[in-house]
Amino acid sequence: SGGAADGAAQPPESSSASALEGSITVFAAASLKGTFTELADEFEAEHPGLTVELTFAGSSDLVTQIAEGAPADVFASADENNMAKLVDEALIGPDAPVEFATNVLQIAVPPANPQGIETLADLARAGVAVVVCAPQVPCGAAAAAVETAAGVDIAPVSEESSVTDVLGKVTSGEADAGLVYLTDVIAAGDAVRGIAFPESAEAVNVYPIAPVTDGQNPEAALAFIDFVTGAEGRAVLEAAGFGAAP
Amino acid sequence: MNLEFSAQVAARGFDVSLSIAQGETVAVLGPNGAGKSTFLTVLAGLLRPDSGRAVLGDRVLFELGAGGRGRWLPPHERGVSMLAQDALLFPHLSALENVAFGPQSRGVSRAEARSRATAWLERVGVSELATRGPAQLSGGQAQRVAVARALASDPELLLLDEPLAALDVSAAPAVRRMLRDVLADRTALIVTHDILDAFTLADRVVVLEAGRVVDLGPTRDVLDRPRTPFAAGLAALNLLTGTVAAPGVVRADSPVAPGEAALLLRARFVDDLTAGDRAAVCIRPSAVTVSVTPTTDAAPTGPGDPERTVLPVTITDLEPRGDLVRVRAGDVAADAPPGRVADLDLAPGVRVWFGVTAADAVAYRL
Amino acid sequence: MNLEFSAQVAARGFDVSLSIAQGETVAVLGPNGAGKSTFLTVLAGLLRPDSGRAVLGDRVLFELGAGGRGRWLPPHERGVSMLAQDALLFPHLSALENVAFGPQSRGVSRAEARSRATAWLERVGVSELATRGPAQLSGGQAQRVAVARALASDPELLLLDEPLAALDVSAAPAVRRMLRDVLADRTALIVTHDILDAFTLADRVVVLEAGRVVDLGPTRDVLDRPRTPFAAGLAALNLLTGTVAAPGVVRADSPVAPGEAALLLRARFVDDLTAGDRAAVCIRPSAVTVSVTPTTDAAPTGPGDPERTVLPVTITDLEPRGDLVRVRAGDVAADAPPGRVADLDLAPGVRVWFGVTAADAVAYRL
Amino acid sequence: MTRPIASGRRRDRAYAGVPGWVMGVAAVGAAFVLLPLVAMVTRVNWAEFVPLVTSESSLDALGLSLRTSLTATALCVLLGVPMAVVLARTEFWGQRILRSLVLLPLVLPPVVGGIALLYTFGRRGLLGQGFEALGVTIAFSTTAVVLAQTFVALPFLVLSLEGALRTVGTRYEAVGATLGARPTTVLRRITLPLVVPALLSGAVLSFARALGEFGATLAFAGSLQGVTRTLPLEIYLQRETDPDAAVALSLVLVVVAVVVVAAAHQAGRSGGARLRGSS
Amino acid sequence: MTRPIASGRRRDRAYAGVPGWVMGVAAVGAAFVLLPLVAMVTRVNWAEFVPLVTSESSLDALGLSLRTSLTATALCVLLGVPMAVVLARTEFWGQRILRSLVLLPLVLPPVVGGIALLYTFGRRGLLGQGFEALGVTIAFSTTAVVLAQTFVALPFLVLSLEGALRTVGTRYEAVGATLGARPTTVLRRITLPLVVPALLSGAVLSFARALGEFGATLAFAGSLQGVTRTLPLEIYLQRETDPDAAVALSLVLVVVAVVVVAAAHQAGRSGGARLRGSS
Ligand SMILES: Nc1ncnc2c1ncn2[C@@H]1O[C@H](COP(=O)(O)OP(=O)(O)OP(=O)(O)O)[C@@H](O)[C@H]1O
Ligand SMILES: Nc1ncnc2c1ncn2[C@@H]1O[C@H](COP(=O)(O)OP(=O)(O)OP(=O)(O)O)[C@@H](O)[C@H]1O
Ligand code: MOO
Ligand SMILES: [Mg+2]
Ligand SMILES: [Mg+2]
Repeated sequence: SGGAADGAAQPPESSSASALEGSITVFAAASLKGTFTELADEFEAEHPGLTVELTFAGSSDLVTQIAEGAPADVFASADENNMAKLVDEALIGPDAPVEFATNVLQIAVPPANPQGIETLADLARAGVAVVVCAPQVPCGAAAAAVETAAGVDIAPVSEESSVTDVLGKVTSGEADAGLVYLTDVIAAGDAVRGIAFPESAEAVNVYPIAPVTDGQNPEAALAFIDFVTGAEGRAVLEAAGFGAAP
Repeated sequence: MNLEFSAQVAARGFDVSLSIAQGETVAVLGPNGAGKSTFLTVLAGLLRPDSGRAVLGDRVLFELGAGGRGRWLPPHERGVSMLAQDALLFPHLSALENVAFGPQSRGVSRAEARSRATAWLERVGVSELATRGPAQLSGGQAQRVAVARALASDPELLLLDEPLAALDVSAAPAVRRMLRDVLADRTALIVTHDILDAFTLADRVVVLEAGRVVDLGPTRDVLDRPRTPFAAGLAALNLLTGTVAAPGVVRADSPVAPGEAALLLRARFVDDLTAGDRAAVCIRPSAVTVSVTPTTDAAPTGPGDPERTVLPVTITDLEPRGDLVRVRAGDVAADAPPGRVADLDLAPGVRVWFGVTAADAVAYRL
Repeated sequence: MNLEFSAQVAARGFDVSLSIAQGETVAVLGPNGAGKSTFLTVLAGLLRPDSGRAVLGDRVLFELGAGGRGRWLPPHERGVSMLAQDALLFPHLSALENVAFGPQSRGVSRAEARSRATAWLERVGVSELATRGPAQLSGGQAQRVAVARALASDPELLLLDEPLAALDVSAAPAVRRMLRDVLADRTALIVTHDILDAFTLADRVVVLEAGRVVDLGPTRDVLDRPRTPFAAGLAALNLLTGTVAAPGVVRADSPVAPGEAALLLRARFVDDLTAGDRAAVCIRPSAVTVSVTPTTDAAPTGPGDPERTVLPVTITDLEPRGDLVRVRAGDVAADAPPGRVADLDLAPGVRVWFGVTAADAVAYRL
Repeated sequence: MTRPIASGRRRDRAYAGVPGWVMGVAAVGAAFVLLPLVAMVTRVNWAEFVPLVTSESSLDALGLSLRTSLTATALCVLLGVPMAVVLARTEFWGQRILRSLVLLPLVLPPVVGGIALLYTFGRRGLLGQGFEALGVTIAFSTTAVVLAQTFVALPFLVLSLEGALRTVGTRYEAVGATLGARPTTVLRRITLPLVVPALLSGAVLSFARALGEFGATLAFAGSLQGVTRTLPLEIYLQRETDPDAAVALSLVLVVVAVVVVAAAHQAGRSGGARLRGSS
Repeated sequence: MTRPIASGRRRDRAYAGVPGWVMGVAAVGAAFVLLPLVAMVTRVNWAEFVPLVTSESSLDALGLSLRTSLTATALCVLLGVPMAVVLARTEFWGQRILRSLVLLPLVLPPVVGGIALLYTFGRRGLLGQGFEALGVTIAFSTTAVVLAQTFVALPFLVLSLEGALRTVGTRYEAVGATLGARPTTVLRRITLPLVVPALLSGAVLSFARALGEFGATLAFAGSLQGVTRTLPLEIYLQRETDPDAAVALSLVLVVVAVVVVAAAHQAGRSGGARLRGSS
C-alpha cells in the first residue's frame, strides 16, 4: 500500500488495516463530493471488510445533524467555523481536527468572457453583473477578505448562499462573473473559465477533518482520516484543485 | 310503535304536537312553507329543534329543554326512515345498490340485501332499471327508486315527503296500491298535496298552516267536513263560515261579494247547533247552480226543495276540466256543463247568482 | 315564432318530430321515462341529439346530419328558456337575484331587472321571500321562484317541465291562472302529469311513449277521445279497443276477464265506421254501474235505454275518492257511491258485472 | 331543496355523524403536524428574538416576501382560473397529459425548477434573448422572484379549483345558459361564485407555497437584500451562522402565514355563508 | 336528476360554454408552466443521459424515492382523511386556527421543516428522548425520509379533501343515516365514494410533493446512498459537480411523476365514471 513509507514508524497500522471491518459513515462538505467518493472507493479497495458510507451536504447542515445524533464517524468540514461548533458541543475532541486541504478563490467567467474580465478590479466596473457568496457563508467571507485586501468595492447583483449557486449563475450566462473556489472552476470543466488573481492568497480556505467522539468505529475512522491526509489523499485532492494543508 | 311528538323550531315558526298510534298512517297536509318537511326532518333526526320531546314506542328520540340541551338520538339509531322531497339517490350507486343500502346497513348480508332490493324495485315497477346509475334515470323513475329505498330499510316509523308527486298517472295507481299494502300495518307519516293519497293511504290527517296544527282528525271528517279554507280547497269543497242565526240558518261572516249585506245561508244542520254558535257551511261545487238572474230559473236537478240560498257573485275564473267547467267566484265555485257556460255567456267579470239548496249545504260546528 | 322540430337520440330511444305554431302552447304527456324531459333538453340546447333539425321562427337551432356534424346554436343564443324538473335555483343568489338573472343576462339594467323580478315574484305569490336564499325555501316555494325565473327571461320559446308538481292546492289555481295569461300569446311546451294543466293551459297535446309520439291533437280531442291507454288513464276514462262488427257494435280486442269469449260492445258511433274498421270505445267511470248479478238489476239512473253492455270482471282495487269510490277491475273502472259499495260488499277479488248503456259508450275511429 | 343540517344556525344543532375513531386518528395527524412547531417554539431564544426579527435585513426580507407572494398569488389566480376552467369543462386531445404536466412544478425539486426557469427566461434562455432584445432583463430582479413563486404555486390553484369545478357540475351553468346568459356571464355570475370557497382555498395554498418558496428563487433570481432576498432565503443564510436564529425567523414566517390564511378563511366564511347553507 | 350535459357519451356532444378569451389566457398559463420543461429538455446531453440515469447511485435513489413516496402517500391518506372529515364535518372551538396550522408545512421552507422535525424526533428532540429510551432511532433512517415527506405532503391531501367534502355537503349522508347506517358505514359507503375524485387528486398531489421533497429530507434524514438519499438529493449532489447532469436526472423524476399522475387519473376516471355522470 502507498502509505507504507510513512507508516513504518507506526507498526499497528498494517495489523489494524487487516482487522478493519464493518462500516464507517463519513459526513463531508458538499464541495468534497467528487474527491471523497473517489477516496472512499480506493479506501474500500484497500480494506475489503470495510464499507464507507458517504453523506454530503452543506457543512452547517452536517453540523446540525451530527449535533442531533446523526450516526457519523468522520466529519470533514469546508471551514473551521463549523468544525469549531462541534468541538464546542464536545462531539469532537478539541485537538482532533486535522487540516487536510486548502482552497482559494478564482474569478469565474463564461467561456466567451463577454465583459473582458481580467483582474479583480474589473469586477467593480459599472455594467458588469457579478455574483458572490453572502458574507454569512465561508466563500462569502473569503470574498469580502480579498475585496478588502485589493481595495476593490464590488457591487454584486446577488449574494448567493453557496458556491454552487454562484457557479450556476455564471455557467448559465446569467452573470458576467463570479467569485468561486478554484476546485469549482476545475470541476465545471468547459462551462466556465477561471481567472486567478494575486489577492486570493489573502483568503485561503482551510478544510479540517476529525473523528466524531461517539462514532461506532473509531479505529476505522482514524484510518480513513490518515488515508485522506496521506499521500493518496493528497494526490486525489490536488488533482481536484485543492491545495496542500498549511 | 306509537309516537308522541312535540317540538318547536323558532327560526321557522314551527310548533307542533301530535301523537300517532301504533300502525296508524297520518297524512300531513298544508300549503307550501307550512312546515311539513320541517316536521319530518325533525322526526328523522336531521334537524334539531329548539325544544321538545318525541318518544317512539319506548325509545326517546329526543328530549330537549328550553336551552336545547338534553337527550338526542342520532338518526341511524331511531328506526325512522325518510323519503325526502327530492329523491337524493346516492349518485355513486346503481338503483339496486341504492335500495340494498338500507338492509345492508342494518346488518343484512349482501346477497340477501340485494334480493330484497330486487323485490322492492319490482314492486315499484322499475326492476328493469336495477343496474342504471341515478343520472341515467328520468325524474319519475328516480322517485320510484327512492320510494323503494325508503321501504326496503324496514323502519319502525316511515316518513314520506310527497312520494307520488313525480309519478305519472299510469304509474301512480300501482305505486299507491303498493303503498297502501305496505302502510297498512305500519306507523307512517305521509306529506301530500293529493287528496287521493290522503283518502287512500291515511287513517287520519293533520293540516298544518304557518307551522301550527290547524286541523286534525280522521281523513273523512277533515276532508268531508273541512274547517279550514285549505282543507276545503284540497277537498274541492266550498267552505263558508258564520254564526248560527236560527235553526237551519247561518249568518255568513263576510259577504261573498264586497259591498253586500251579511248573507243568510240556509243549511242542513248535522251537529246540534243553537243560535250564536260558530258554524261551518260546506257545499260541493257540483251542487251549485249558476244563473244570470237572481230568480230560481236555473232549477236544480235534485229534489225540488224550495228552500234555497242564492249568492250574488262575480266570476273570477273559468277552469275547463274534462266534461265540466269549474266556475270560480272568489272563494266559491260551481261546476257547470260546458254547454250551459256557453249558453249563459259566462266569462270572468260577469255577475251571476250561485244557487244552492239547504239539503246540499251542510252545516256543522266550527 | 313557429317551431319545426325533429331529432333522434339513440341512447335513449328518442325519435320525435313535431311542429308548433306561433303562440301555441303544447302539453307534453307520457309515462315516466317516455322522453319528455329529453325532448325539452334537446330543444333548450343542453343535450345534443345524434341527428335532427329544429327551426324556431327563422333561426336554425340545430341541423345535424347522421354523423352528428352540422349547425348547432348554443343555449344562450336560442331564445329558449327552460324550467327544469328540479328547481335548480342558483344557491349563491337570493330568490330575487335568481329571477333578475335572466333579464340582466339579456342586457336589461340591474335596477330594471330587479323591478321586473319583484313583479314576477309577486305574480307567483312569494314576494315576501325575495331576499331569502334557496336553502331557506320550502320545496314548493323554490318551485314557484323557479317558475318566476323562467318567465322573467321573456323567451321566444318557453319550456316548462312539470312546473306545478310541487305546488299546494291552495297555490296551484293562482299560479295556473297566471301561467294561462302568460302562455296565451306565447309559444310554449309544458310537461305535465295533470290533466287539468293540459285542459287549462294547452291548445294541443302530444303524448309520448318510449321516445315516440303516440298521439297528437287538440287537447279536447286527445283527452275526450283518447286513442292510447295512457291518454285514457290521464283523462280517467275507460278505453276499450276493437273492430266494428255491425253498426253500433264493436267486437273488443281482448276479453276483459281472461278466459271469456270476445265481448261485443254496444256503443254510440260518432265517426263514420263500417264493419271491419278499427275503433276505440270510451266510457266514463261515472257512467258505469256495478251489480253482483249479470241482470240489469242495478238500473241506470240515466235515460232507460234498454240497449246496454254488461262486462263480467273481477275487482282488483277500490279507491275511495271523496264522495265516490272508484272500483277498478284491471283496465276498466266504475265510480260508485260508498253506500252502494258497502251494500254490495265489494272488495278486491269479488266477481261483479259492469253495465254501461250504448249512449254512454262512445265509439270513434282508431 | 331543504337541507336543514347545513343551515343550523347554532353550532351545536347540526348532526355531525363523525365516528369516534375518526376523531382519534385525526388527533394523531394533527399532533404530527403540530409537534414540530411546538418543538421549534421551545428552541427559540426569546432574548434574541426581538432584535433579530426587527433587524433591517429581516424586515426587508419580510416586506419583499409579502409583496412578491401577493403578486404571485394574483398571477396564479389570473392564469390559473382559466386553466382550471378549461381542464374541467372541455375535452380535447392530450388533455390528460396536459393536466399531468401542469402538476410538474410540484414534483420538480425547486432548485431544478429554478434552473429550468433560467433556461427559459435567463439571458441565454429560450425566451430570454427575446426579452433582452426588448431591453427587459428579468434575471436578478424582483420580477424573477415573482416568476419563480408563480411557477411553483400555480399548480395548487389549478388543481384545487379544477376539482371543485368538476364536483359542482354543469347543471347551474346549463340553467344560466337557457336564461340567455353568454358563456362569459355564466362564468362570472354562476361558475365562479359557486366555487368561491375552492378559489379562496386554492389562492391560500398558492400564497403559502409562494411565501415558503426557496430553491427556485435561489437558483433563478439570486439573493440580494431588498431586491431578491425573500424571508426563506434570509432564513437560510441566518442558518449558516446560527440555526436557532433561523428558527426564530421561521416563526415570523409561520405567524404571517397563519394570519393571512385565517383572514382568507374568514373572508371565505362570510362570502360563502349563503352558498354553504345550500351545499 | 337528469343532467344530460355531463353524460354525453361522445366527447363532441356536450355543450361546453367556455368563452374564447378564457381559452387564450389558459394557453398562456400552460405555456408558462410548460416552456421551462421544454427548455430543460433542450439542455439535456443525450449522450450522457443513459449511463447517468442507469448508474447505481441513480437507480438506488430512484428506488428509494418511489418506496418512500408511496409509503408517505399511504400515511397521508391514513392520517389526512380523518383530519379532512373532522375539519369539514364538525365545529369546535379553535377549529379555524387548527385549519391554518395544518397548512404550515406548506409555508415553512422545507429545510426549516426538517430542522423542526429534528427538534421533535432527533436525539435531543421533544419525542426523540422517549424513542431513544425505547432503542428506536428515527432520525437519519429511511423512516425519517418517510416522516419528512409525510410532513410536507399531508396538507395537500387534507386541504383538497376538505374542500370537496364541503362542496358535496351532507345531504346524502343524512339520507344514509335515516336508512339506519352508522356513522362509520356512512363514511365508508357514502362520504368517501362521493369524494373519490378529490381523494385521488389529493393523493396524487401528496405523492408528487413527497417525490420532489428535498430540503426537509436533507436536514432531517441526511443523505446516505440507499438509505436516505432520494432522487432529489441525488440531483442536488450532482448539481455540485455537473448542473446538466442534474437536469438530466430531473427529467427522470418528471417522467416518473407524469406516469404516476396519469395512472392515478386513469384510475379515477374509470372509478369515478358513474359518479361523474351525476355531478
Ligand atoms: N333552512 C331553512 N332556514 C330557514 N327557514 C327555512 C329553511 N328551510 C325552510 N324554511 C322555512 O320554513 C318554513 C317551513 O318550510 P318547510 O320546508 O317545512 O315547508 P313545507 O310545508 O314542506 O312546504 P312545501 O309544501 O313547499 O314543501 C317555510 O317558511 C320555509 O321558508
Ligand atoms: N343521462 C341519461 N343517460 C341515459 N339514459 C337516460 C339519461 N337520462 C334519462 N335517460 C333515459 O331516457 C329515457 C327518457 O328519460 P326522460 O328523462 O326524458 O323521461 P321523462 O319523460 O321526462 O320521465 P319523467 O316523467 O319520469 O320525468 C328514460 O328511459 C331514462 O331512463
Ligand atoms: O459547506 Mo460548503 O462546501 O460551502 O457547501
Ligand atoms: Mg316540503
Ligand atoms: Mg322528466
